[in-house]
Amino acid sequence: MNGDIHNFFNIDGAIVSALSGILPAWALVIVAGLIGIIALLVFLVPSQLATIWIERKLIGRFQIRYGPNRVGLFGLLQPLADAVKIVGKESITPAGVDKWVFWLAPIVTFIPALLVYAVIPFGPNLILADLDIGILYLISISSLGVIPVFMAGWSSNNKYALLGAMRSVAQMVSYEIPLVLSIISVVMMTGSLKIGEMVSFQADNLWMFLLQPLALLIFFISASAELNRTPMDIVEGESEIIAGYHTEYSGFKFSMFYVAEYTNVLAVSAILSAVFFGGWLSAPILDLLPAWLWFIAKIYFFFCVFVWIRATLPRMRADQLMGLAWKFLLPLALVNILVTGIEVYMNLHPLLISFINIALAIGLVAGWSELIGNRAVRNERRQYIPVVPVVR
Amino acid sequence: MVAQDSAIKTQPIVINMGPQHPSTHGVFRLRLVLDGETVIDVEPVFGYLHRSKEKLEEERTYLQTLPITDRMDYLSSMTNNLGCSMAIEKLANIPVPERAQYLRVIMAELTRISSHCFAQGMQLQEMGAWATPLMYFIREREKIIDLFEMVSGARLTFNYIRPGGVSQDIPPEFIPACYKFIDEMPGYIDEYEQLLVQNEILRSRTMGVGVLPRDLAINSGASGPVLRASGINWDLRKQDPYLVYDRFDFDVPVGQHGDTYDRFMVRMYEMRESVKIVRQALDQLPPGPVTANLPIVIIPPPGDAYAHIETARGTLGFYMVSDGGANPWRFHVRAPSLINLTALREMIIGHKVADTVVIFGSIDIVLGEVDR
Amino acid sequence: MDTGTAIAFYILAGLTTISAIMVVSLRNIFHSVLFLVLSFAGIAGIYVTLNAEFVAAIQVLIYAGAIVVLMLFAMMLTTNAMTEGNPAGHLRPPAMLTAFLFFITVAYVGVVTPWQPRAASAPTDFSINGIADLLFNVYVLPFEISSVLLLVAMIGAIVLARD
Amino acid sequence: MYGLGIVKGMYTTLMHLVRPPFTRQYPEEPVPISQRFRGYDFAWVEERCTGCATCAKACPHGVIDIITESLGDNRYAVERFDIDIGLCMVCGLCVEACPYDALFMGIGFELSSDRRWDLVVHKEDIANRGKFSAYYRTPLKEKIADREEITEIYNPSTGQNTPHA
Amino acid sequence: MTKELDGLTAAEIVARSFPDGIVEVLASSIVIRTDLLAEVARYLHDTPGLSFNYLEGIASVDYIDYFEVVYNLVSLEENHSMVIKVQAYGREKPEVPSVVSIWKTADFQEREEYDLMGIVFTGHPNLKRIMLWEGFPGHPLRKDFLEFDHRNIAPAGD
Amino acid sequence: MLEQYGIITLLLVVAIIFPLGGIITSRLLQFLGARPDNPDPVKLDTYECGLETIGATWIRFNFRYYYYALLFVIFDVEAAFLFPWAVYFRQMQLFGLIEMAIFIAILTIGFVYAWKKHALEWV
Repeated sequence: MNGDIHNFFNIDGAIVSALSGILPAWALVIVAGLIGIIALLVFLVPSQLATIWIERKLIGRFQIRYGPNRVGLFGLLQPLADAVKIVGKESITPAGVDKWVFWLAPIVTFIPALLVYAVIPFGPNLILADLDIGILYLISISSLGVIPVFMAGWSSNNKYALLGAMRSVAQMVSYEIPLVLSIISVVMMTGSLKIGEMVSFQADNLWMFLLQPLALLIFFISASAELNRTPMDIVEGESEIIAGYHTEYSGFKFSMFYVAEYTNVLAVSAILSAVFFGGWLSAPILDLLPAWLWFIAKIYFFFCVFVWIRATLPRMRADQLMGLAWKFLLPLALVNILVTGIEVYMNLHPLLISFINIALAIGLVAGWSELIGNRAVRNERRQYIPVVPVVR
Repeated sequence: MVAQDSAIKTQPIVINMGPQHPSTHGVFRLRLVLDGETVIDVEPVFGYLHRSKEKLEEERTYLQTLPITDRMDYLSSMTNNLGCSMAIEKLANIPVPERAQYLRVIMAELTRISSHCFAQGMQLQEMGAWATPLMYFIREREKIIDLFEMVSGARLTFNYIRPGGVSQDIPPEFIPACYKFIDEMPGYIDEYEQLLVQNEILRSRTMGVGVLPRDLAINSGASGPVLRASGINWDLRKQDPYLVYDRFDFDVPVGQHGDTYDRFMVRMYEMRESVKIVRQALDQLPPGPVTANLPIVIIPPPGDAYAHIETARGTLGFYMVSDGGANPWRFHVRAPSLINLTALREMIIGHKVADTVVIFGSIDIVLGEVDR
Repeated sequence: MDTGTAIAFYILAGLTTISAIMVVSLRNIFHSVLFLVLSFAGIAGIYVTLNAEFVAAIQVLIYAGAIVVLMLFAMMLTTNAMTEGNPAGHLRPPAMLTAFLFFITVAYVGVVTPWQPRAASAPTDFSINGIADLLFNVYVLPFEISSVLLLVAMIGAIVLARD
Repeated sequence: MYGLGIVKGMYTTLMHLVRPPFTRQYPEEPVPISQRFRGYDFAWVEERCTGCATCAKACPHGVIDIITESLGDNRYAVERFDIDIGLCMVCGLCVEACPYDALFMGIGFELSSDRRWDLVVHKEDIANRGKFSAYYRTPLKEKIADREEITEIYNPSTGQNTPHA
Repeated sequence: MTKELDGLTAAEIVARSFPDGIVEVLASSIVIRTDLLAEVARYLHDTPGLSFNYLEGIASVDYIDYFEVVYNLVSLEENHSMVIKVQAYGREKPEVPSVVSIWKTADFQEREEYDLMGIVFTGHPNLKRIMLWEGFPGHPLRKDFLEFDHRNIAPAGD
Repeated sequence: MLEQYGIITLLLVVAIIFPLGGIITSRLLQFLGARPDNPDPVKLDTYECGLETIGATWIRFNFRYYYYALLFVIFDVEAAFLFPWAVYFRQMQLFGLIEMAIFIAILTIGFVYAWKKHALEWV
């Protein structure tokens, strides 16, 4: 296990082994870690700019307009220009705020966003810290994400910000449970919490989205709720509560929330592709590209899916969102755990499990939503012809 | 100090939604009192855009009042011109040539489509759909505005319909362009319905939300789609036909529940009906003059007149009093946007903050008309 | 315990202690809650130094994640305590007395206890499998009873808060 | 089943992704402008203008400022002809009112300025620009032709229509 | 087609219950006694066959000598309409009974007329300015309201 | 294993330095004059749609928010039990399955109770 550090990256391994005679052991850890972190930042920082550009451009094209196209070719330099602009913006700290918390919140918001990347495997052994508790670490760290949001919302001394913060806590509280439970059913199949081993499991068997379609659905919905993106962006629903928890933020401090949001989206895309879509595994035939490129390609694909959803759907209401989590996702996740337990216990063939689970997912989603959903919302076909003539 | 208020009571939180708020259609203010997220009281406050239009009109000649009516309901200025012109015609007994009446119908119905397009788009925007439906709807609205620019030369404040007819005849290229538009439009409406109408999020956000009961709708003077969504078959184009509306075959969509979804759908169907009317009017368009021969300054005899029309927002009425001079003595506007707000309080109370903007958007007001 | 771990332990222990002192000494409840998060995180770090990473993760998940949320909501139920701190009341003398007695007890236990690591009986397997083995094979009944405890907590909360 | 409506909506937006953009790249890509467009780009024909100030009277906001000098023989020289396009609301009533076809509105609209007083155009700015407005008016001849067809004419004193002689 | 009841018909209808309630019969409207407005309105609203359940609009006119408030009533059931007017004398505090209890729609419209024309609707539950702010000097739609000095007007408070 | 946590600590340090460095850079730009800083009372006002705030912001909220936190804590604890179970489940076979089924069933009773008592409705 300790050997993982030394070969998580070939160059890294080479440097570390070259230095191993010179430096003490703890310094080696720091060198290895720093190289890994730099590699991670080399991926993350350009990805920030790229995702912002992709989101704006893609949403523009969904809305049959051009999107950014002024700065640079196809507007490629637009995020850079935005970054330069936002650093030069005046930073306003309103009079009534709780200054310390107000300043700390944008810094703290970055910590969970970045820390989750420690356990994401970008390739076989291409992982910063291959923890035994992999996915549990990830969930624990991401559960901290609510604290900076509440810090920002509470310290702003602004009613919209406070409402946004309250909503954020409630939403995170509601969606964390189905998220965790959906992951548990995956863990039951793989028998390990390590994300790397989950990917290896998918290499031996089917990809997880075929084995656990219901878990995928629950995870996808819960994760996009945790990300506060449409249709679940009640935390910053601009038509209701202005900008939610970051209403009072401006300049660079505001941009930290923005950056953290995109970092989180990428992280969730990464988890989605690692846990459910085979991580670094290539699609069956196309085996030419290196593993990490496959993984990054999958991350970007899921990012585009998030953009697509954002471009299409209206926002849900806070109580409907909570209802979805507690009344729909949570029972389904519990059922899924039981069914998966029985399947694993009976040691069924993966293909059979996949078949059963897909059928079960469709049946459960359809049946349960019909059972608890508002039937009028789903089925009512209203007539819009003059039924009652008012005038004689 | 200790334990004197140990009972866990909620303190109401007072929130201003507006005047500077992303979803208030201008500068409108809702003073909400919240318990958690539930609205327990609401008070609409407006007047931020008050420009004293009624006073301005009193100082202008009858012809000069028209450009000012353009700026009341700036999303449907053609119908404002129409209502004002009809009141002046009634006051001064001015005949309107038949071709002008048909042109007025075409313009009024195109205005209805464009206004509804904007209303629907903004409604979705307020539901948080991130501008995509808005962009789709604005695409159609722009096509109508192009048509209007073709006839009147302006894109927002048209000043086209005048007392005695319209300001000028349509250019020859208008008719094919308009036919092209009304041929395309039903397809686009289908597209919107595919995008929106069966969307579960939209349905659950709107169904049963902001119910305006039938009796309250009548009693609070609601008009237009708001009234019809509450199940009242009252459309001035049918019940009190002005212009040549009685010559066209069209239906008036009427809802049954009076909730936000019905208001949304009534507008959706009205767009289809308007397309039908425009097509019939274009087919029947007679030749002839488009304006009555009028002196430069219209001087009606003393008296008063009230004319009302059905605009996209409801019953727009103009009450004019003449003292026999060149300027109106009194120029009163019955603004549908203002009066539809009367029942807003009853519609909002008990719903969530997020519903507030949706209900408010479903009334579809234009602040230029509320405040005048 | 090697030097690096020892350094980490002392840093974390200091962080935890200082945060804990701040939690009780600050007048603003929200600041206290934030230091509580820090304190929990420090404890999680100490667990890590003890090779108990599963417990550390649970510490973060349950305490820093869930309990703090409970604290936040509880905080939102208070009013002016948020900015002005708790008002002094007639419960102060008994509270001080209780705290003093508790301190005496803890101090006594601390002084009397022979601080020798009892390596023989301490659990050595901190991995998830080890914990699971203990939890689901050895301590089955307490595990099941804990679910009853949770059930009682849930129903009790609902019953209490509804009135 | 729940979710089908959402799927339909997602399909609709996906189909829009491959459509060409609807918006125009304004400064590079010229916007098609109707021939009747009423812009701020006024044009004024000095020879035709008699200084009667009908346009100034027709303007609802009174943005036209005319000062004339008598030349005798019932003729006037226009000394000053200022239009404050900062206040103008482009209703076009002045152009319609002009009995001599001396004032026009052009299709130009890119006339922004940093200072309010730069928005007042003087007669030198708009006189004899050579490009007459596109603002459509029935030519005078057609008007007369129209009038012959009219059988009734409105009589403001009685408020009734009387047969046209 | 909405049947517009002319002055004579309207007078006949009102006179059935209020023989002395009519002040003047005009071509297309009637002027009724101001103090009887609420009763007449209630009668017009409630009587089957009339059921003027829809108050389309309230307008007020300043005739220098007196103020006139014009009510445009429509019956959505019978599809007929009628115009009644009341007159209020006195420039200081012209008073007209409020009809909010009969038609809720009168709420904002009466407030608007109060704000801009200065007619006091007695019995209105919430008669305060609607377009302008409290403390605005005068009522701008009155004919004697000519000019005001912007500098003397207090900025809009909450 | 601790080495990996050392790396995570490094990452934590980077995660703090990154935004802090940005804010400090932005601050430095202000001293260099590249970033404006013109505070005035109106600009520093709390945003309340252009009006002054009515009443206090930090007030007592509806207590029903508290249910959510309580339910969340309980289900989070359940999830914490589920993790070791899910990993160890294969070794325990049927016994483990039944064990957890009972555990979940008992909690489901509470969940159903909460549902029936409308504790899951958001206000």
